[in-house]
Amino acid sequence: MMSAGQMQSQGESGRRFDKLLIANRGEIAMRVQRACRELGLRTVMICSDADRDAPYRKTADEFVCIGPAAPGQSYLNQAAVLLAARATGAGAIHPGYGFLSENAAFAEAVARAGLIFIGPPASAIRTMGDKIAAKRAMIEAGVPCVPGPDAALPEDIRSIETIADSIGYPVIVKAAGGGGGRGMRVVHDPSALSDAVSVTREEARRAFGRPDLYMEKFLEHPRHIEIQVLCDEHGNAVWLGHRDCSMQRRHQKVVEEAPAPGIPADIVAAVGERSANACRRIGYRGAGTFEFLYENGEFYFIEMNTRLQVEHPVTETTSGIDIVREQLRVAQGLPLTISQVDVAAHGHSFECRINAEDPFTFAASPGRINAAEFPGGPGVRVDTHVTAGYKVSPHYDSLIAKLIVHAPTRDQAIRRMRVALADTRIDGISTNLRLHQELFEDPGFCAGETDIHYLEKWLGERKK
Amino acid sequence: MIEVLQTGPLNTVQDLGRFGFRNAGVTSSGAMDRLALMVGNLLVGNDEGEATVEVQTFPFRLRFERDMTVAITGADCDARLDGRRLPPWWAIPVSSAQVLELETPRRSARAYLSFAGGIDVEPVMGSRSTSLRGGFGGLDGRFLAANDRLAIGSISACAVPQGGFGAMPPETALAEHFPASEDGTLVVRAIPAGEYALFGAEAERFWSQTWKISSQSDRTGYRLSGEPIRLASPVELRSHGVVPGVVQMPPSGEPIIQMSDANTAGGYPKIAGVIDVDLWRLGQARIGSRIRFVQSSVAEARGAERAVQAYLDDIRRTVPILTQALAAMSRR
Amino acid sequence: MTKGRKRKSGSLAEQILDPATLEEIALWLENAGVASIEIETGDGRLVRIVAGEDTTSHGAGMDRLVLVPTEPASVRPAKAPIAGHFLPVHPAREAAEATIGASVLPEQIVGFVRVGPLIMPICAEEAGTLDACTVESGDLVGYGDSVFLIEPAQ
Amino acid sequence: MSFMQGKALPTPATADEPKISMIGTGAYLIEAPGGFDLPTQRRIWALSHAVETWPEVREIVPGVTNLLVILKQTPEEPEQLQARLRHEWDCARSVDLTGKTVEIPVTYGGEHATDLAAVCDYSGLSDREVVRLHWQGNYTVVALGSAPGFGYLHGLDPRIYMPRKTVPSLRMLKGTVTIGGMQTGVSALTGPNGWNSIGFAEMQMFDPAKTPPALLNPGDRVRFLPERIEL
Repeated sequence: MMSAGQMQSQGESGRRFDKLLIANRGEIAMRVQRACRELGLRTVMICSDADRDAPYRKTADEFVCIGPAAPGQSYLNQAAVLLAARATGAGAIHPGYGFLSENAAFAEAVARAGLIFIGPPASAIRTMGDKIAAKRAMIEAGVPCVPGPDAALPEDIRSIETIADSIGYPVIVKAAGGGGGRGMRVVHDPSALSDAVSVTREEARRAFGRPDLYMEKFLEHPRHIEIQVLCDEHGNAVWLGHRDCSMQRRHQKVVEEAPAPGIPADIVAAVGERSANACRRIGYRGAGTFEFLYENGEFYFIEMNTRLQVEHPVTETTSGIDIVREQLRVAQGLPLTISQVDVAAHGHSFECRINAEDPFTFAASPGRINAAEFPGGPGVRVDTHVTAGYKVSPHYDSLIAKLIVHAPTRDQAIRRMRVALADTRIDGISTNLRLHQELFEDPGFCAGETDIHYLEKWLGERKK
Repeated sequence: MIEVLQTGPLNTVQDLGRFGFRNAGVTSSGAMDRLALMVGNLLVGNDEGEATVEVQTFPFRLRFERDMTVAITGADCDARLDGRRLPPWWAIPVSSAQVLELETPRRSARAYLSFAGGIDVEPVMGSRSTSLRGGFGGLDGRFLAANDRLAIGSISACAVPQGGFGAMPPETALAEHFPASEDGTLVVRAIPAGEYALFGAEAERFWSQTWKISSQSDRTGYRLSGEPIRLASPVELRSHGVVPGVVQMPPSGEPIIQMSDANTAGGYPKIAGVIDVDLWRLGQARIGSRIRFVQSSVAEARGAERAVQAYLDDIRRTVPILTQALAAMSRR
Repeated sequence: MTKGRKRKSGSLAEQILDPATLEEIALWLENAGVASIEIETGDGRLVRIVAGEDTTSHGAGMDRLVLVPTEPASVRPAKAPIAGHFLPVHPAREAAEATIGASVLPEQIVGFVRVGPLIMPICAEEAGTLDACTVESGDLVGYGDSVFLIEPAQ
Repeated sequence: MSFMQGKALPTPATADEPKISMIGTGAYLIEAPGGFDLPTQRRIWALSHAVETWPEVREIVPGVTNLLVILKQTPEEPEQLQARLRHEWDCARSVDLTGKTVEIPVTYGGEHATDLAAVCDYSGLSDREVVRLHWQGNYTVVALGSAPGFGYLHGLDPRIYMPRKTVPSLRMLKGTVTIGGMQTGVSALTGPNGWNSIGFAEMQMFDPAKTPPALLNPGDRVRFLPERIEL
């Protein structure tokens, strides 16, 4: 059985693959397609019954429907994706983000089929998908983590109390299998610990099938800071600067920016170096993101995303590096085109996620887009797959466009985004454009350095 | 269980053959078209070597006594399931009491019926193949008769889609790795064997002429008729082991190709040996049809073997992916 | 005119065309001075869209979307069950399982899709006459793509 | 199937080197140089034992001063394999298999001995003489083959060598004691047979249900016990 990393067979072109299947939809499918076309790679794009009219079908070399609209029957149907690759003779699969992008079993199945998975080895996906294993790997690599043991909590409450004391309150108790805000509880003082542990354990047992819990320090006002990395299979790993993704609603990012304002360069550089180092240690390959909480000048690792991120464009515009292009080159076995000394951050970038949703209730708003106008001009980038006449399907996430601006300073970038938002028009469905317009007028947000609770609080106040 | 409703003679239970007893005089037996047997088994989710029914006399009819999955590979015998026409090289779920019928194929000689779980007859010396000559293996060492019932093994359900699915036939999938037939003459690749040199200039006619498979041909061997090829002086050899594919030249000067039920030992001069990877095609050659030998090499044979292996591996790998994909699509 | 009126969940209207599209088409019709238009949908059904005030016997308040009854029968597709390459004839056979103009039975195989080393059947869903093949041999077809058109039996 | 006949000539390649030839792509026949004698046969057995353990070998079939090696698959390097076989032959030392002695009770003459008269004619001996020379012999199983469990027995008195029949018996019973050329044996299957029948043995030479299924093994000694003589 060969893993993608061991695949050394190369086609006539001297490349490992000449044709790539894009196992995703929407703007990211289009984004990856463009990178392939620039590199002279042929593209196979798949779709579900709901996406038969996707605009990127015209520019794909091959475009084929693989199943019904429901994601489980199409985009998440691993076997159907593999068969489509088999039928079309694609040599590699790019999973985009979401769907199968962080599925270790899928990455393995791709390799087993003799194809290349555009992403890290399955083992890395698996390690990073397990919170405790990931934390252990980071501690070994010297990446700062949230204080707390890198092992499941013992059964005995006395020992748990001792652990909590050593971390210092407040602490958070989390289910090992949980995520996205589920299966976790904040404990502010020792008297509440016992109840929190037993309730969370029961929840973990029921919801995730395993009762393992772990505990770490609870940060009250952290920011969500990310470090983008790129690695090749020749031992090169670079970090491409950092992003601030603190503007979140229910753990969903709304606005991202790069670089994160107000963080001293030397602190970021130290963490960036260690992140790149961690990649070398675990044999990471391709693009990845280290997610940190940042509070009082300290970084605390929370998880690693072993894939391309929605917000990768803010890093691309500030670093000048085409991350998808690098991903594809790395998968071909080529070395990175850049080394750490070449990496610089120029200016400031914002990304607004335009979602088909009600700007107040956030209820999804599928339907037909009657008219769509997007902004342009210097420093404006729009990543979207929608045009007038496009029908937003209720089956998938509601992201319809990403507005990205780039300007020499943060203030200039804010002004550029205001104009970009004003120049955007999407009719026929509701979108969160208005929310973005309001946010970019909010003094708190414009001042920067807001924490991860800021948006929720702001929304709460807005309702009143 | 399956029940044989109608059968001609000489239809037997066969697997890939019985190995390890040739030195005790036990012929290997096994399917004449091993590739068809393996593909059939892979389609129904079996290991490639499970026991199947080799059908070489038609019509053949059987009734299923429980729900199961069956594959029909090899010769296209216009299979019908309760009257509904099935494509060749096809696997399909069947229900209890359904009847499968096979008609005389227009091309090729033998069809294979593989059942998910395999035919559960007692293995003899490590194989379920019928040795008609030895009177053991398969169903009591004999060929099938009407009213015979065969037990089918159990296997964890392999979700073959309702309308069935099939494999690309090897003739198509492997076309570039096998010589094309010439005006209906099967081209068989062979390598000169031990006594080839003794035939001198006569040997040329072995390759150049077209041989007809005589009516005195069966699973043991094919007798070929054509312009005889004779040795300058008769030669008798000490008895030695032989294998399927050996082309012997008896005093009559008309070659004999030993097939699946090949004798274990022989002493006729050997002019050539058919390369192993071409035997399945020979196994599908019909009495009365014509063949021509072309000289091959080990390297060429290895190339074809690798292609066959890749074809089988591809089927083995793709069958579960296809069934999973379809299962996921039908899940709500 | 009924505006933005939602039909009952699961009604055919929802499955075929959404209200926004209907509104727009109706507007075009009105502007073009056309009273109604019939559209054949992917699954072989006919939809009649009537411009302006509803003039059919359905009476006021009815949707402008009218499902034309299935007789005379409209053409139904035989769809590819999975993504792969279209094979009109089984590779081991010389003739197609059903030729254009032949009558077919429900579940009868009318063509094939090749997926690597495997073959899936394309089946007729109901009895009828094989009317047309809409793709070329060897073409890449996707799940649910219409490959044949079948004129249903009366 | 043809077997040693008095006048037949083998086809040795050289006088002292074994001949190695291929049958198809997966079987190699090694033929020992020189005549048929027990020392050569013992060297073949030694070679068999050595080659049997090679991982690429599926089956070995020792014959009369030869060995057929059947591989699991076509070798990538056939020349190298031939060289290894030759080397193994060079290293093979004559081994005497510590075989068992099998005693086979025989009814000589009678209804199954349809060729006894012909043997008498050919040898010029009386039927009693032929039978005595047969049961007095000490036989060694040289090889098994031709039918399940059939052993080619070496040690026949040259006075009763008898060529195979030109017209085989169509239905010779399993258990018939026969002479073919310089060999003797007990037929293992009922069917056509070109050897000369001189008696009958009840003993089962092969039982597919037993492990091993064949009664005889190469190297075994065989003695025939004249249970009855019906002349």
